[in-house]
Amino acid sequence: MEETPSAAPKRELALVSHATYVKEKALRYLFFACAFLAVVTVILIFAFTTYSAFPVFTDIGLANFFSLTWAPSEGEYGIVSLLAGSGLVTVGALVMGVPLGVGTAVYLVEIASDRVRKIISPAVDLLAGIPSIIYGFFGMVIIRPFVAQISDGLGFGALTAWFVLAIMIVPTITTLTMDALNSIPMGIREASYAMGATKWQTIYKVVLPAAKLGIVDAIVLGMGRAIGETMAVLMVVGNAPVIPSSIASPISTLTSQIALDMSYSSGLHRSALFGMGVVLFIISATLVGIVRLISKKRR
Amino acid sequence: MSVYQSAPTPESSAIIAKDFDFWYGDFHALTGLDVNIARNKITAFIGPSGCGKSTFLRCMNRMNDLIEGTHVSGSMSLDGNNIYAPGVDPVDLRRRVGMIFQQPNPFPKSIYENVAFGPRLQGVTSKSDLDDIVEESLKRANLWKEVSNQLSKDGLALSGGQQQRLCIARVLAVQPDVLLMDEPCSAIDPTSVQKVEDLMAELAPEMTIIIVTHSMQQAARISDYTAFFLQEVAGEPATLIEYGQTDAIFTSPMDRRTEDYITGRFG
Amino acid sequence: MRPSCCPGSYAVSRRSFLACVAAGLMLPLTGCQTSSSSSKQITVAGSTTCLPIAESAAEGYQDETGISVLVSGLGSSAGIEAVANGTADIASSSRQVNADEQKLGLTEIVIAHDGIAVIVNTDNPVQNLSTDQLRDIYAGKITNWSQVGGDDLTIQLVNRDEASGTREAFKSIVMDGAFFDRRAAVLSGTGQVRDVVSRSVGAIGYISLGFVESKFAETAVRAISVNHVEPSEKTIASGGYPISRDLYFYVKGTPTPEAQAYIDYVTSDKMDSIVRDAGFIPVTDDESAGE
Amino acid sequence: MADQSTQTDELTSRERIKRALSHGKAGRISKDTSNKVMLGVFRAAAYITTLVLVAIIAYVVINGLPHISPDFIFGWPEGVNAEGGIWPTIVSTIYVTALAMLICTPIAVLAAVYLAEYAKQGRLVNIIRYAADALASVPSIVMGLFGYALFVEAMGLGLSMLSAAMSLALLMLPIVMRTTEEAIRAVPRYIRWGAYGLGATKWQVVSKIVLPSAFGRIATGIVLAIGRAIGETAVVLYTMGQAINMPITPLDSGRPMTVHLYLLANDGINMNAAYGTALLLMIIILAFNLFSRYLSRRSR
Repeated sequence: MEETPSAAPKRELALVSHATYVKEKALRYLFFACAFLAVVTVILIFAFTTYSAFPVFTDIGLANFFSLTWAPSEGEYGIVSLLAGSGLVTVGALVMGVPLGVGTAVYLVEIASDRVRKIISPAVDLLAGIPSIIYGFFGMVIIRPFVAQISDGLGFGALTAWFVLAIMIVPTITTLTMDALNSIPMGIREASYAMGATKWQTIYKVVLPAAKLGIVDAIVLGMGRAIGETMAVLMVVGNAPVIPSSIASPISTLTSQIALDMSYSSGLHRSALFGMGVVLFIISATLVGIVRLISKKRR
Repeated sequence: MSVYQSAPTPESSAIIAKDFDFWYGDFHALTGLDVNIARNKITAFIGPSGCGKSTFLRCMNRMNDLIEGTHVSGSMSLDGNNIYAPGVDPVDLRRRVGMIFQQPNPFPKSIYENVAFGPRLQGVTSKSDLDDIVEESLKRANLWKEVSNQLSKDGLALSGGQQQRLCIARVLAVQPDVLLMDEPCSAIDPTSVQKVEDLMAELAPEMTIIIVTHSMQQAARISDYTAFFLQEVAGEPATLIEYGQTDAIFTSPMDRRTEDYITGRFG
Repeated sequence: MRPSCCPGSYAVSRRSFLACVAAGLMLPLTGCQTSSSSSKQITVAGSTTCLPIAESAAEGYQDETGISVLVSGLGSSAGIEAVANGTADIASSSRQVNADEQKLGLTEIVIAHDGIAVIVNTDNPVQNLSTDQLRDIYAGKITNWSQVGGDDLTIQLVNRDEASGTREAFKSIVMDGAFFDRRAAVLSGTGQVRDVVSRSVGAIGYISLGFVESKFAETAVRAISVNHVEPSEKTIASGGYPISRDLYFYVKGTPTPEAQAYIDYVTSDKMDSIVRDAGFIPVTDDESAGE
Repeated sequence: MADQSTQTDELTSRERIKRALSHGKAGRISKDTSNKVMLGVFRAAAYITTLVLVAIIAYVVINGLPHISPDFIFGWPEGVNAEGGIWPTIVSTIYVTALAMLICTPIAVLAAVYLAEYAKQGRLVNIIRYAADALASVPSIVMGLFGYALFVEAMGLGLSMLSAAMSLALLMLPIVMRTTEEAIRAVPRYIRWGAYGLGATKWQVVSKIVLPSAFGRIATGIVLAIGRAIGETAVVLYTMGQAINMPITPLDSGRPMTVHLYLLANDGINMNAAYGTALLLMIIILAFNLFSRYLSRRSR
């Protein structure tokens, strides 16, 4: 039946008016713009801080910028001692925070009874929300005097910062590790128990290896938070921009030095601070890159 | 009040349950079970879903202990000693009583590591011993020809049927005396079902096999003895209705409820 | 994002949520205590040391004239920079303008005298230090109390942050060109320096004389004499005590009438008790007018 | 191995496994003790964590509670060491957080709508996701620097609520984006197909069907982000100024509670006010987090 009313059906189909079609298109671009804003912001942050830090490349010179001594009043803008400070503080925080965080998560997911889990895990969740300024305050008022007692120093320094940062990143690492452990199907644990494995053997032979990548994610994010922390570190670290003689003597870090000097710095000193901001930005962006690589492997 | 048709004698039984009751917290799940499981034979548990047949199976390797608040009464003995006696460590029990689950659950490790898991638990460390055990177990699970050249491949990358046979190989690697199978074939493709059933027939002479199954044809096909469980009233504990040789149960059931079930009138 | 149809069960959570956001917004607009912020608001930025004087004066001035004074304490250098680029009317500073700040052509007004007391832990036997010894200590050349007649204890240096005028004054009077030891702990608050020194026997720090005895803190520190001169209101006013400095207001060009009125208020006798309360030595009327 | 000897092979293979198994030697420490010890270690870790975190809260509550009084909450700081209340700092905190959320929420929700509904999962979407993650992990001091350089100086907004709010909004953007996207994806497909079936345009489906039913979880994400924004210090330290002031217009500066706590703690003189501020801050944030848990439970 070859002849069909070819023209007619086409007309009826144009029910949606041209205006709505344009509106839909416009909305689509609006939404895209909102989503793309995140990209624009990241680029803007990098561009702006680098622009403000430009004198580092021209006047200060990278050699001076990556030298050891930080003494703006004497024209020395070396950030290596601050980088070392940040590294020392972060590594120490991870050494204390990771076992505690992962241990707590394993306990809550694998070992704790339902009643205990219902009490502790929401508590840890809530405590992940406590702002770092309160951890810094607690560190300054309790931990610093305590460290001052046990060491002959003033109580400022890497050791105090470790306690504060470890306490701060434990809730983050715990919640993320719990997510990783919960993503392991129960069947695998049952299979292990059915093979006559004890709970501990099931944990370290089956569950932890299976959740390994998720736990690495949690640790890297915890590290990101420790490196990026400013106020808590500023209040307990002592702000001495040197390589410390002991873990109980004052040191300084990138973030705390920026926060300390920002209000009164000017000229080259300010550009050096922005330079440090760029370094911090690059470190945090690389950490995110590592996490995304891991999550790709996990899938 | 259970009906028995030429059920196995205690002497010829590997597992003997006497007046066995089971509770999930205060929910009374199973009551008055007196069952003798024949040694080195295949016993099938059938019954409508929720009649406690899986729960009873999981009591035999005390997997239910993992669930909080469960407790039992009466006795269940394996080769003469009561497995619920105070001194018994469920971990040791589970090393002699292997279990296969409804959903194939190989470890997210290589095929080799999956099978070597059990022996490593029992302290086998030398590579040559492990290689031997892995090869022999995979052969006995009729999986060796399909995976012999890719032992380092991830266990999860296998097909459903292959994964289930890998789980069986993993259990065989520790030479259990008893093999519990909780609806092993309900989640795998038909051709693999056939392979698993043939495998069970091969293993039967050396170990006691108990299989929980939904399909009565499977029970009739492969089992020597069949037990029919039923929860007559919702909320009341389930119990054993009839237990005996498979062909007797399926051709001439003595209890009307068994007859109704196997003729498909309910459940 | 106007959700038009709202199926029953979500209505409650949405209403409670919108109520919470609305409440958050309404609060600031009906803030009960807002005095009428007339356009003639004065901004005072600068030294943390002057903060107490500037803030209490602001309250007194605000009660009298109704003009609100905005006081922030980011450090003397920040204040001077703010008044230079016009973001603040008055800069408070606990140090004199340095070389390149003088080019800004700011007029200087002394609002109080202040002695910088060198404080040590009460258990530290050292009673006196000369300015030279102080310089070598803070430059890191002397590192043990036994070198200055104390016990065998490493000296724990406590320094102020570079934004603080107290540090600038200490640096110009005592250090005289030498650089501070960079291993010293740098603290950005007077009270914290005091608290830290009171807890460590080997610690040494410097704060305004007024903060040595604080009615707030239970902890105790002891001010030592410098070149055998005890820091007191008398020795500071007479200039005998070597480490003393004045507190200043700086303005750019001629201040606005309100700003000038506020400055006169600060240097008036009404403020003397508050200045003393804050631990400084008030300026007598003729003195401030003279400079 | 030849077929006809499978029977003997069968035995030998079983025996071979039995022989190999017999070589297994018991470990140095028995499996039970190692099991008990390690479970104890994990339990200890959990108890230490809980203990430390409860100690912090208890310490702040014990020291802060005596100073919480109506005039502490609604009074103005006076005198040399900010005795009296912290009302202006509370208002500043609420003001800047509300402003930040007003800026951030529409953008974040619409961005999430794009990612969940409109975007085809190509390279571009990956870049957007990576940027959102990078934005979420930017150290707060760097966001503060950026806010200072862009909003305070370049755009000439000066130290004000607006500069601080915009910096905070950028920090909150990824959090609200992620939770909103998850909320939208959680809306079952068949709900959308019903509406498409009736000839609704994409935006009609999104605005009339998807967003309303995902509203509970979106609200949860927003409330969570508010809780995070209230606790921020480094971002607002240099974008909001530090003068104690009651902000009215968005261009007014002010001192938020977090900066007030920092300055009080640093001055180390009026510690009572510091404890009081810390406790109030914690109460507000825990209230928001509990509210978001309540919302997420109701909407599931």
